Amino acid sequence: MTVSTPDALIEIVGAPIDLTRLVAHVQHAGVGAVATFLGTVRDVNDGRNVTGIDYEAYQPMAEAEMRAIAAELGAQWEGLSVAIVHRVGTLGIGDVSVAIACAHARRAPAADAMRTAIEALKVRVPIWKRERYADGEWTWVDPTRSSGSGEPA
Amino acid sequence: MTVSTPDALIEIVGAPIDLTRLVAHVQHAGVGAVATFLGTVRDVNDGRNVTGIDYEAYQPMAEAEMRAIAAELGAQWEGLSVAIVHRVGTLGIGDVSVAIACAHARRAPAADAMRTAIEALKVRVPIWKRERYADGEWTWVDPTRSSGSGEPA
Amino acid sequence: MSVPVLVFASYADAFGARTVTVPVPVPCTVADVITAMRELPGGHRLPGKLLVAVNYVYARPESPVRDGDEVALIPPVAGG
Amino acid sequence: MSVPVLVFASYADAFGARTVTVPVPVPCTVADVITAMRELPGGHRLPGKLLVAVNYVYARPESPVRDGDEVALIPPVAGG
Repeated sequence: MTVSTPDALIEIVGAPIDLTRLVAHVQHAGVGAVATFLGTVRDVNDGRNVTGIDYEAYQPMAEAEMRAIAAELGAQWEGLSVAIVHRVGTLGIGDVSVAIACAHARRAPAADAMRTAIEALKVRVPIWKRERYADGEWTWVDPTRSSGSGEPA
Repeated sequence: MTVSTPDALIEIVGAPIDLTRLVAHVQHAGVGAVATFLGTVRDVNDGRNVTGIDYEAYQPMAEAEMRAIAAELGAQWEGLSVAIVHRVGTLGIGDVSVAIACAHARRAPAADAMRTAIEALKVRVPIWKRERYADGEWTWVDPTRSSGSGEPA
Repeated sequence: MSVPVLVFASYADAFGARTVTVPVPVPCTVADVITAMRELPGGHRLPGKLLVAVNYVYARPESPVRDGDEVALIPPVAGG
Repeated sequence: MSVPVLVFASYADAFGARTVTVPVPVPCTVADVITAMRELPGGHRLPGKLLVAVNYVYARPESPVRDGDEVALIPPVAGG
């Protein structure tokens, strides 16, 4: 029998993110598709060599916004289950900054919800990142200022 | 420094699929986004209670087609890395039948490639499934025959 | 002369085997192989439209089949 | 009277603190708080357009700020 959809898993964490925990959370017997997204720290941004990123969150509001995003997704796709976990603190190249998992009976809602979730997270969840560069400089990333040479992942 | 894109991981396997292995395969220092898809066996399809699915593949051709899909994705999105693993044999409810991971510097190519991969897999990779139902019946699933009440995940 | 043809899923059920020995002279075409298969026991259970692969690549009805080619009848795929 | 305002990221750098005590009588509006903040040391480094949250919800300039509300200045977000 199809079990009821689990509540969203929403977390800001200070430790490495375990994708399998998100997948396990959203899965149940009625799920036929799980779409996930991982944001990872890459070594080059805007043509500069990145050595690491410090993430900072306004934690209670960030979790509230992530919860709101999950609720809106659930209203748009009935039966959707959602997990969104964002890491804060100092991350190195290859570290996972955010993980999203969306599960549904069918693949289109799972994939579309995953995509909608990451786009929404990037515009409304109060989290910031300071990129550190190989030359010793650093800057708070401001996606509202276009750089011409690239954009965040 | 951004390392070169890894070759695609393409496999038909008879054992449970480990998503973390696919993610690890596609990840490298230049990756900013990893989009993954899991197909899972769900308990209801077309309104019938499913107890399990037997997957069968024409293995050499299935791997060749998956490899061709990965090559086409790589041609469309430069720098994309791809992993596609499909399981065969008898699967129970919740078991993962297919896993796809697509990684790129940016999120849009990763997500679009993942979606393109699962759609392509479902129309051209020679793999078949026999659904077993709670009433003891079974049937080979034929997506070209519309059922009216649903479609595969 | 004959061509061994791999069959899968519902087609394997139709023929009661995973490989069907199709009595047809080679070289021939994919269409020739299909026509011959429909005459075999179980062949009437095949659908009107058939997909064939030769050497792991989807083939057309007019595609050639030569001695030693791996020919396979591909039912509607349902992976994922 | 004053309102404590949480600041983050580049705004925290601007003020050299994570909480700024803004001298403004409450109740007031979000716009009143912003106006007062621009007069504080470091306030000139704030951009022309500012986003404010009151009690964890994005607020408008005319939104009220009451005693005990949690007010936060939200720099352009960059999560993910």
